Amino acid sequence: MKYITTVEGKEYTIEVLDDHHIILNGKTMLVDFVSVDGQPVFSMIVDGKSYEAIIQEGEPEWDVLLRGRLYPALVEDEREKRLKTASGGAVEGGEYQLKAPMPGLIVTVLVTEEQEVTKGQVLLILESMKMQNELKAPRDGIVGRIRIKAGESVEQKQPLLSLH
Amino acid sequence: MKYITTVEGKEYTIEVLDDHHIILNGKTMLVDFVSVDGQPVFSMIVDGKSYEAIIQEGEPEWDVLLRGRLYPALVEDEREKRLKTASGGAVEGGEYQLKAPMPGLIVTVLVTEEQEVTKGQVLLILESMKMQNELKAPRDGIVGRIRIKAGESVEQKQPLLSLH
Amino acid sequence: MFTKVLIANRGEIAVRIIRACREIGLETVAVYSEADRSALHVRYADEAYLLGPAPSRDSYLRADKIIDIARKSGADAVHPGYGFLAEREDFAAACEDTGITFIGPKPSAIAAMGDKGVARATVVKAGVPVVPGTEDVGNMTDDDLLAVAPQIGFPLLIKATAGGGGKGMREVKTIEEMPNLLKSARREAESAFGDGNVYLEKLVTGARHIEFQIMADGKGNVVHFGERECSLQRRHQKLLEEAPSAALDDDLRQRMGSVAVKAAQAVDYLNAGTIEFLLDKDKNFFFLEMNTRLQVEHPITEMVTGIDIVKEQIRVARGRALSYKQEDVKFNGHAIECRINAEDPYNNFMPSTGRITHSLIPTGPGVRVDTGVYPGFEITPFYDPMIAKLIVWGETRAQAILRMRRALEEYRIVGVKTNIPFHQTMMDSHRFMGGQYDTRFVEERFSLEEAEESRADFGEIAAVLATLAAHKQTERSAQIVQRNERDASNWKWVGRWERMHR
Amino acid sequence: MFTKVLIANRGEIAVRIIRACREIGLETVAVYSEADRSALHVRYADEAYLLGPAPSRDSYLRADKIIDIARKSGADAVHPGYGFLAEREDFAAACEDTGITFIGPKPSAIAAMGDKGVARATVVKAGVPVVPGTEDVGNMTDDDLLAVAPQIGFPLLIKATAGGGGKGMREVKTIEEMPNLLKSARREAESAFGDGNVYLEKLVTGARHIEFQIMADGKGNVVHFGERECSLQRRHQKLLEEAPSAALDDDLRQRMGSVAVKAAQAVDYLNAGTIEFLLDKDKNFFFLEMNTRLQVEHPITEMVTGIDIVKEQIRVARGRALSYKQEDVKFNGHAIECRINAEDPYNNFMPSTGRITHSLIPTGPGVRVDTGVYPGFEITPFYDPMIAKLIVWGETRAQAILRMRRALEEYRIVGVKTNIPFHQTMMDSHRFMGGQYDTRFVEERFSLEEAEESRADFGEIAAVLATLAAHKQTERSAQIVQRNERDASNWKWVGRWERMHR
Repeated sequence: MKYITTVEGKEYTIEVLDDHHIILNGKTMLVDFVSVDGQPVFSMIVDGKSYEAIIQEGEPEWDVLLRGRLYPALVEDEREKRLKTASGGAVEGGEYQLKAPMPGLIVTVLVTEEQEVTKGQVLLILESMKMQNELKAPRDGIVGRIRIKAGESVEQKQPLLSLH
Repeated sequence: MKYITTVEGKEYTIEVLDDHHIILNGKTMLVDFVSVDGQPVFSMIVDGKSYEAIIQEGEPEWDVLLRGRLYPALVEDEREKRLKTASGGAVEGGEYQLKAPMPGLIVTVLVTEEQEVTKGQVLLILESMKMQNELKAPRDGIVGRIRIKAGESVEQKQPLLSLH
Repeated sequence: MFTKVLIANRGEIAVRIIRACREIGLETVAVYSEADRSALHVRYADEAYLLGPAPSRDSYLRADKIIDIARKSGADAVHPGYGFLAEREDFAAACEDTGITFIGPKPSAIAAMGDKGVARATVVKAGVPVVPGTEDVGNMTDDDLLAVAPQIGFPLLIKATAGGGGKGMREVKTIEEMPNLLKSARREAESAFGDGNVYLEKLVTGARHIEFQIMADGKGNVVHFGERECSLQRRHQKLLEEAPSAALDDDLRQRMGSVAVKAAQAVDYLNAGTIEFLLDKDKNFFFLEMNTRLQVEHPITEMVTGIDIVKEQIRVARGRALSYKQEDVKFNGHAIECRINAEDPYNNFMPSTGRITHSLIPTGPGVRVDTGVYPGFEITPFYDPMIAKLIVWGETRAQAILRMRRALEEYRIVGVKTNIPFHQTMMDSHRFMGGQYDTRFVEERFSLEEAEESRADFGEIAAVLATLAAHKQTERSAQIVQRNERDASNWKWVGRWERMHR
Repeated sequence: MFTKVLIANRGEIAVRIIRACREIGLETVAVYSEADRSALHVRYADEAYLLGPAPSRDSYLRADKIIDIARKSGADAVHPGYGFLAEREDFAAACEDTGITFIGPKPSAIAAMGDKGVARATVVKAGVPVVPGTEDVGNMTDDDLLAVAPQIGFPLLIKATAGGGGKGMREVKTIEEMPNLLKSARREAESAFGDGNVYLEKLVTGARHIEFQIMADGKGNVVHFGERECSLQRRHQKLLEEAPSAALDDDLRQRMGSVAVKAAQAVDYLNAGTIEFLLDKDKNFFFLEMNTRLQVEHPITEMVTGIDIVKEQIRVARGRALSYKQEDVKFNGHAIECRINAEDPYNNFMPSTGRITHSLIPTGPGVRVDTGVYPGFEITPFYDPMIAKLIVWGETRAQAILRMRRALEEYRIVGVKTNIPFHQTMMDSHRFMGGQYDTRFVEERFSLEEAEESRADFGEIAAVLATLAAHKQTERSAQIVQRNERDASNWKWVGRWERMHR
């Protein structure tokens, strides 16, 4: 399998040959990659160097927490990526769903439906773990349907409002 | 379900009514018994007292490690126990199989087939973890078949010799 | 002398207190909410009683139930820890009324210091310098506060009268934004302390937050155990503390320590307490408030003095004299505490909940971890996000920083996101290493993303790791599909059956 | 000055050394056997190289491979830890020949002290008292030893010349049993050290095993860091150590310390070492042997002196002077170490292997755990059964004991059996509490079963716990059967199909 993986704007072509060999940007490497206790903690020894990282699947990137630093990595199947590029890339914009990042209580909703908002604007306040957390607009847009109101308890990942 | 459980020579009649109630020697008790992280570590709160124990199934007893002390507990279904008692109790003696308590290397076998041995007599020496461990006769008897010889590696629970 | 202590708290501090009791030979009684049945404090205590549902107001804030449980279980003392009921004089008074020793100050001292307005007035009378702000007032209305604000001057701080931990605190730059900020501060204070009262205080810029641990017995002895540097804060929440402070020399330490003792004496203080000061750039210091309880960050003081503060609290509560006179208190080396919070440093420090599936605690020389969590434990949204305190000691500040670095690198928690990367980046920051920071450093001059860019880059390794993890997952799902295909053999069975019956 | 250290060891001591290197800023290289791919020392090191199959002789004893790896990886120093190659002068010499710093004494000192016969002769010349035994001899045959034995007198000890850790040690009561014991001692020594040579030593009864930590730099400074009491042994394996010893007063400590320093000077010693003494009932002390390496129990000395011994080792190996003069070494409080072994205290301390499925480490004030294992790690039969060291510090011995009690009670390891209950029983023993014990205490006057009977009895609770666990299991298996019945639905499918086709 051949992958194109993007980390911090840099693309790496990585072909997985077998359990112990990869080709990284044309160079064959011996890698020893194991999961620790079946957890998303992985130990890798490559060229004698020992690395350990917590690796978790995000959307759409994989989060690699390595030596105190987070590296979001986009891993794409080379063939898929080529097809996508040929078709003109992913569709930008579209509707954005704001979901509750954790369970909690809606303290205030600071916007109304059809209101125009700018990136970074606070949309609502969610109380969780005794803290009031501001949920902000990830981009400019217009508020669509608001599905909750102040005083309501919400579950993690519950849709709160949409932005279009 | 009604059980008769024997710990250190004492018999306890314990009826499990539901998830939170038992009758211990005729007295109904409220118990809160949970496993910690799906492990054989159990937390029990009874009458406000908090206990935690590592409980593992042995043969035939359950090993309860509680506050730094091991309590082997024989748990028997009341009906079964009554039947067994009626039939005259378990058969004593019979053949004893000495199994390797851990993987290791047989250093020496100190007995021969058909030899008479007494309780506590060293039968063979098993090296494991850099230590030479003496495996002793659990009772008087006559050595039956010896299945291993010095220099051989053995797996855990591998039968080594029998005693009759 | 009491022999059984009820710990009216949860999490790491409940565990900390149970440990002290056990090491003294006192019996312990835990209380817990429905969410905490398998919490460490319940597992470690001799006795444990259910309080109620998960929300604090239905469990850990139920003073009435807690006193009932103490009575029922025969506990003759209560340790409140920090937060929850720790600074509620009515709770302390109710304990006393029931004949239960409250391990902490007298209700009158909690009242005097717990109401920040009264506290300021009290210490001013004793000659202790304070930050300019609203004086001598209890329940000021928004109108009162808006009227007083221009006299104090902007920027200023709205602070909860019953407050602590940055809850109900708001920074105000102009009078225009003040009404809204008052509203949200009162709302947060109400929700955190059940008391929406607030007061105002001038914002001292470029200041350090320095606090002194004091300890008083009932025999007239008041001793300080030195200072803690607590300037590294975010949203008025402390993130990292160290002892001693790089900003103090022996002379200043002695002067501030004497003032701290004086402030405690002003309210006839008993047991452990903390005097918080602001120290400005010119080394002027101002009394901020007194925390009339054990502090989260007490372990760093324990590391540099060798004194077990919780054991001293119990000793004093049992009516005995302090084990140390001021001249017995010696400082040795340097200690740092990193608060490990279940929050995502890469997403605006949003709290993170979930089940801890894996945990590897750093150990070895000079490392102490105070925690209430373990693999299998569920982090719920009901309580504070602080799940552990990582404390290190070193012979020098530099050695403590290096040790903290290696300890943070060893620490693994999987299941919730934590701020460990934030602390790792801080330990690599030159400003932090130089000890050059004030209370605004984290928010104004420290960016995790920027700071990370100056650190060693393992982008290529991360790419390989992510690719291999993704590849493994693809392979695994392929295998599951194959197995399902094998298992979905009903149709094969049916086929065989049909052939048999042909 | 070297900058990259290869750690020629595994387990907790490899982790301990990696931590020290990291805190100094040195790079680390781990080596590992096939059984140790996921061991903590491999995970924590900057680099890691495979040595070979699991058995020590194919991996951690492969001096040639280790030196190759050091060369290949650019490691310019090697720390041998304890055991394995730590006391092999040929390995130390090979390092030197390759231009790699050996963090330890010079080969000549290892040779002089490593051969227990030569060691005795050397220190006798320097005026140090020794236990009577075979003198000045290297490779004595069984016949030689049998001839000499009656002159020494019985009971006596057979000890491995290359020995340590009680391996290859046998106690002999009569000349008749000696030939067989010689055979088994040689066999064990051969297997442990690759050297079957043994010597004889009079058995001093009622004695305590007291050892002194010494440290020497290349500038002529030799300093001792006080004593460790190591009398609690089983089969000549230390189980529990404490510092200071209840048997020493300041005067005796000073006298024994000076002799220890003299013994080290006799072999022109460099780096860390330990002088072992026997102290008889009349407070006479005899040199036993010198361990020319870091000792398992070094942390208790670290806890009472505040000195990081491994960092000092590195410092001295880098050619610098010791950080401490004798008068700088101060003792504070009391420390105890319990060795946590994977073995079954209820079955003759038989080693226990398996995968650790759950682990909860005690933490909090005054507690240190040095370990190389974690949940998910497999304990194999190839190496030493010691999986962790639990070390506590207290202001007094009594406080240390109470703290150790609570720490042991908190410690959970599931997956292998451990000797934690043994230590818990010991902490409750009156003889131990009184400090009244010698090297024969564990084997001759301490029975786990008897000691347990005098402790609080929770038989009834244990009965309830066992019954509920058994009941839970019965219920669970009943459910599995039910689910299987539901899932074994092929026949239903077949039935339906048949009906459809009817």
